[in-house]
Amino acid sequence: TVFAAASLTNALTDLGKAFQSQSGIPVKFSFAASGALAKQIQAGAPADVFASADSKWMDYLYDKGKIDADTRVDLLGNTLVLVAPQGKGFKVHMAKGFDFATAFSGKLCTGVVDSVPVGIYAKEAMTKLGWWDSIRYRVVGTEDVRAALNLVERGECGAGIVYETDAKQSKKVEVVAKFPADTHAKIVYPFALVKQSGDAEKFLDFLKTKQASEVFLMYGFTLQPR
Amino acid sequence: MMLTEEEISALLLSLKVSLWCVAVTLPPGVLLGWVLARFQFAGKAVIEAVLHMPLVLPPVVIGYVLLLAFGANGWLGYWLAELFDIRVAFTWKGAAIASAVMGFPLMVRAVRLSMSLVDPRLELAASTLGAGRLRVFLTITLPLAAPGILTGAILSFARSLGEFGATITFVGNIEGETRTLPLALYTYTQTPGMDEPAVRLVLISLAVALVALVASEILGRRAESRLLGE
Amino acid sequence: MMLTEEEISALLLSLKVSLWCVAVTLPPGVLLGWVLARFQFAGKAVIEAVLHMPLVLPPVVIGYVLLLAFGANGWLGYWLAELFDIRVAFTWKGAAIASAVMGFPLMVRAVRLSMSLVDPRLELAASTLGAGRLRVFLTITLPLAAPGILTGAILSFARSLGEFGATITFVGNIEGETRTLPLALYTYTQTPGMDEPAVRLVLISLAVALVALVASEILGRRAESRLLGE
Amino acid sequence: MLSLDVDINRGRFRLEARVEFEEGVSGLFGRSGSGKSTLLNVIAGVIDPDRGRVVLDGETLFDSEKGLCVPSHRRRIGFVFQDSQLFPHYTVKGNLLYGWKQTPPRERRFKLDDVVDLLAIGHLLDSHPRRISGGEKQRVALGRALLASPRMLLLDEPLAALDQSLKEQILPFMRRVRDELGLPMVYVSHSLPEILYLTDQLTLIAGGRILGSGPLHTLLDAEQIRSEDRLGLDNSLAVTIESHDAEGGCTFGIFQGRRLALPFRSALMPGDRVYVSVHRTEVALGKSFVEGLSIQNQLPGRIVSIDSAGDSVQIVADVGVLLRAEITQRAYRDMALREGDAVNCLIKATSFSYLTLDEGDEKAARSLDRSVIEMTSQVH
Amino acid sequence: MLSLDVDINRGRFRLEARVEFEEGVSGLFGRSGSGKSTLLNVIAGVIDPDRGRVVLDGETLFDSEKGLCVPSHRRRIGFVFQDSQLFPHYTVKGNLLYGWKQTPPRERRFKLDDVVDLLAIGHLLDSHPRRISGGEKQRVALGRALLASPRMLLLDEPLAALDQSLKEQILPFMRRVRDELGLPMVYVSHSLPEILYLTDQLTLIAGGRILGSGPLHTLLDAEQIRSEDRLGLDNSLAVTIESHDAEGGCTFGIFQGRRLALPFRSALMPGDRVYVSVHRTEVALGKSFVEGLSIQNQLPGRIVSIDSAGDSVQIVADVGVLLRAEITQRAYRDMALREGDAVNCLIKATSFSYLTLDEGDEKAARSLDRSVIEMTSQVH
Ligand SMILES: Nc1ncnc2c1ncn2[C@@H]1O[C@H](COP(=O)(O)OP(=O)(O)OP(=O)(O)O)[C@@H](O)[C@H]1O
Ligand SMILES: Nc1ncnc2c1ncn2[C@@H]1O[C@H](COP(=O)(O)OP(=O)(O)OP(=O)(O)O)[C@@H](O)[C@H]1O
Ligand SMILES: [Mg+2]
Ligand SMILES: [Mg+2]
Repeated sequence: TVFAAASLTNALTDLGKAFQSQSGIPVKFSFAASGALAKQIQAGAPADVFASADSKWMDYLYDKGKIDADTRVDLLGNTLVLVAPQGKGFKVHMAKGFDFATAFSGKLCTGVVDSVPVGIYAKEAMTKLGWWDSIRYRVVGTEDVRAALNLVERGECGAGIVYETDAKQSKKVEVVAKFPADTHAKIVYPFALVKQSGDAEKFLDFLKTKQASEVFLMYGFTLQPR
Repeated sequence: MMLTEEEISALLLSLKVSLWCVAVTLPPGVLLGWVLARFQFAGKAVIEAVLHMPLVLPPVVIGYVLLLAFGANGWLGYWLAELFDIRVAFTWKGAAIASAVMGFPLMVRAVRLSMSLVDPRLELAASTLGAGRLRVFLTITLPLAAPGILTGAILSFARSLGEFGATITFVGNIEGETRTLPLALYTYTQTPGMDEPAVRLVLISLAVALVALVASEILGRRAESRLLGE
Repeated sequence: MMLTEEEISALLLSLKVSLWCVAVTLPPGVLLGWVLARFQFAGKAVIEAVLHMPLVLPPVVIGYVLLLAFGANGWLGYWLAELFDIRVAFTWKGAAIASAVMGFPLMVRAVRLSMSLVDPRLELAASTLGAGRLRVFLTITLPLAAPGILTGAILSFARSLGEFGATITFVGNIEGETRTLPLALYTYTQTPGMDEPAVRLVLISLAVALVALVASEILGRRAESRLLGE
Repeated sequence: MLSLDVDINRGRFRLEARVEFEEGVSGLFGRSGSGKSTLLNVIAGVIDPDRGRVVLDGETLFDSEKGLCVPSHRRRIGFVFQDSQLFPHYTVKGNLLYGWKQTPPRERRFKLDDVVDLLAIGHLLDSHPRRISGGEKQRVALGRALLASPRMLLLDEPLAALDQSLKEQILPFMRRVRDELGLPMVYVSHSLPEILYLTDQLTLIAGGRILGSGPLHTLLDAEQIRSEDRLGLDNSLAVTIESHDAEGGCTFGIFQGRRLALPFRSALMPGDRVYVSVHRTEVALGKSFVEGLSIQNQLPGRIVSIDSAGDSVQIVADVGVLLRAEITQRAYRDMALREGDAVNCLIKATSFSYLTLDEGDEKAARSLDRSVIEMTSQVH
Repeated sequence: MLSLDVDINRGRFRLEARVEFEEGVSGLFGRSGSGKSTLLNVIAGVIDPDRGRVVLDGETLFDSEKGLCVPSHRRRIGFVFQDSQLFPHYTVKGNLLYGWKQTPPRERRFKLDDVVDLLAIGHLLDSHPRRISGGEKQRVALGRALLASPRMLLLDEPLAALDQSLKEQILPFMRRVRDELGLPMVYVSHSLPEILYLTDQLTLIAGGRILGSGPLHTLLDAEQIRSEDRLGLDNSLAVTIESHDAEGGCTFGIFQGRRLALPFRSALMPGDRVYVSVHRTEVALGKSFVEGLSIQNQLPGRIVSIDSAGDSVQIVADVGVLLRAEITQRAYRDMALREGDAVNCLIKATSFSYLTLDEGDEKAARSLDRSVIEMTSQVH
């Protein structure tokens, strides 16, 4: 069973099917928030592979000795982007000193800034850019990226900070700007085996193949250089 | 146990939201409970289905539906904003609405249950004493259904205290505005190593619930003793 | 509307989980409801508080608590596995447990409410006719509380149909095993452009709820008419 | 005054009632399950008939053809329910005042204190309705209905659970209510004396149908009423009041040209026509007129039938009307009575009961009550 | 047989009852609110007294000192509640059979059909308890208690809502139950005749205290009982049965050496001591012995007091016991009676009622019932 962050749902579902038809090994997925998955694994869940949406939960399991550290691999990456409802784009200058707060009206949606990975990255980036204090009370924390994106799509929020993968899938938002990579920690999706098993290892290897990479790319993930 | 500023803010917000939620749902809940208990009409099943939606669908979906209705572009939201200049999206009022919607079926079912057990002959007796429909309702039906109303209120209050999914979807998690106890708690559970503050929040929630339960218990015993004598 | 294989699997799973959940909570729910309605004892407030925990705390927390208790390392889980070779974590049984826990307070409160409205004099009358405690309970108290038990069952069923947070936290989101309707719905919402299947799932949930409600309505009217005569 | 023509189906039971209740008190009399309570429910508007009309004082309360139905709270018809129906969430006092509070002060006709005193429920005012005795409940229900100052009162066996002395306290009061307030009532009771104490206007009901309605004597004469549905009254005489003998404790009446000594009743006026009855066991027979007896009335007549069934002999004598006497076999044998023989019917003045009762002073009412209660013996 | 010594506080009301109920039927008589129902509740184990003991047939049912309390379902004491307490979720039939089903077949003493026929509730079997009339409810409650085949029966005004003819049907049956099954009962009623039809063992209760208990005549003689708490009975005579005159419809008894003609009661044996009573209005006075009357009894005596209050004159004559007669002022004047005068008290044989009732055949029971109902006149 593969325990994977919810944001990997469609990509992994497709790949799972492909792998199954090729190898004949059945794959099962459990998609949920990384934190929930990590805690389940910690509690002894029958997971073979863990695909986290950030390093933090992988580290957590690593600390607890629940994963096979050798197999850990940062397979995918992503880019943090600032979006606005379609047609409501605004000019933004990704630099310190830019008066971000007045650049748009309404709220800024992103994941919950203390816990949801995208929110954590967003807070980090905005803090780096010196925007945080002025925007802090306009930040709407959501449960996950999709919820944030949804709010922007519906025009409830004037702006949002999401992953590029998600922004790409939506026709109702426009990307206003990408956050420079140096404004936040690297966005990575670490994968690891929870316990040694031949089949799981095969699947993990399969994810590293070109065929898999294409699927990931198709869904907008970036590949982490290995 | 000293509370941190954050905890206090979440606690107060939760209390505000929950109390408002109960206050707001009580009148329509009682009314609807009464209607459902006492009348048979076409389309009742539809009302029932709609009423139970917040139970049957995952909270996130309800939150989303609320967003559609009350959001800036939603018709209800637009209407509220235009007419009363009330904005509910992303405010504690929205959180109260989300809680109210989630707790509403519980309230209605409890009220309905106790109303359906009120002996209609007592209502008829009251009417032979000159009490009109409204008066009968207020002086007979309502007090006799008090235990159910109380149960409904406490269920709705408790549900509201724990409401997470619909709230975060509808009004998000905004510090000081909509970060209720469960939302604060969520934050902690999503962060490795934050177990201790999470446990603190759990205890705070339980303490609030305990106080509410004890209060309702006392009220309930009083209501029951009024019905059964001493 | 044809259902896809995935939808059918989620639907059947949800039905299985919900029905089990009701079946499993009914006996202890009725018993506890009766105890709470009829007895005053020290520590009652504590029981009440524990009982309402699933309402007061966000579902995720409850799910986590269940995970700790029933997980492979949890004492309950260990015990179940050792003694009965039953594994609940990450199986549909776990999902049923999660739903059961979440719906339990609703069940108990409804039962308790209607039990507290049963006239004790009827129970006394039964005992003068030679019926012992158990028999009085089974033949008088229980049938007279039927409307409340039914309400409790339907609330617990509906709650179970919509249960998301505790389930995903406790047993994960595994297709065919624990991916109930709400979890399937969640999975879709995590996927861009899957609005249409999401709406289909919502409609399926509502349809199930409607059927359950209509059934309970019919049963309920029968129970009421037994109490009030036609 | 109140006219009903209603049909209603209640499962097995079908009520088809066509009846007029006159001003004043009407007694409703019938066996258990005959439809008395159902009829009262229809009048009060507590249940609606399937078909028909209910008209009170010219005001149509219900008319199925016109689709008209005055709701019960606007009928102002007080209802003392058979099973009292007290509100469990009010104290006794709260129950008593429930209707009172909804009555405009100028329309109130009773004072709480008076009613409470009369019904002897002062010590219960703060009690909970579930915590009082059966008879206490019935009294509270009666008080509650009275205090709502209705324009009509329906009483469904209001005194059934009360002891004799409470009845004797409450009945005269009900009579005062009838006379002083002119409050019309429909009074259901299985105790004919109780009814007759308040009225001689009776309505007989059986199996959901009205058998007859009107003054007692017309019911007694009505041929279509089967004997089992009769009230069991025999020996009632129509008497015209002649004079009083206050010291003698007698009122004299003329029956078929003959003077009868009756119990004293000052309220009766010479010329009044009243009905008196005497139970057959209280009629003694003599061969001829006897002197020196405290028995005041000796009605000469002729034996028309003798029925010696069982221990006792039923003798019917024609003294103008047919008078039934019940004597022992032994007396019958000793006296060697035969059909056609002349006999004297001996009846004590105090053995007569008035069927038509009029107001008297409290004392009279008391003793009247006595005589009324005696009448129980004539009902079976 | 059943001995009680209990105290119980219920709010304002305090019951302090120390009483023994003998075998057979015991009547419990007292005003509304005097504690009758409370007492029955204690016996049935429905409420527990604060202090005391309840012993039935040597078995301790409750003992506060020993901390013993047999729960009500193991007492097998049937209880006909004043407010019937039918189970709303069972049909009438379900109610009737509730206790029956829990009785081991060999202990069942009644058949459903018999009870249903007797109570005339056959047409109601499938009805819902909420949809039957007040009297019907009472009958079902009685049937339900009987069908549970209890070893003792508590009846709380079981016939209060019934019409006379139903009472006449049910009372003889209860008497058969008493005699044929030897089922002990405690019978509460506000109707003394009803009680006396079943027993002359009475317990008087007032304000939560037992005033007295025992055969009626001992209560009548008991000096400590205030007159308002008395049953209102006067003129009761202890008679020893001498012989029967079946054709004459008379039973003869000896009262103070004098022969009295009484209503025929075949079940009485020569030598039996019974109590008969006669109401004061049925006692006529004559100056001397009169011939040619259907009146069989003429008791010579002497006037001991004359009380001419109101319309009527109360005369007490000493005929061995004190006999009260009520005559009109006029008769009094005409006869010029004075204290100390010799008088003859004239009493029809049929005017006597037996206070001690024994089993008779059905027919006798019927007519007995009549005479019992006549006795209502003596209660007030
Ligand atoms: N709510 C009801 N629904 C259907 N039938 C009923 C209902 N109430 C009474 N009945 C039936 O209607 C008939 C008349 O009942 P009702 O109560 O009018 O009798 P009643 O004359 O008042 O008798 P009682 O003297 O015993 O009170 C009875 O046969 C009874 O079984
Ligand atoms: N449950 C109760 N709690 C407290 N007091 C009660 C309760 N039931 C009755 N009482 C009071 O106790 C007294 C005796 O009541 P009980 O019912 O024994 O009277 P009763 O003799 O049966 O009268 P009735 O003839 O009116 O039925 C009354 O004054 C009543 O108010
Ligand atoms: Mg009735
Ligand atoms: Mg009583």
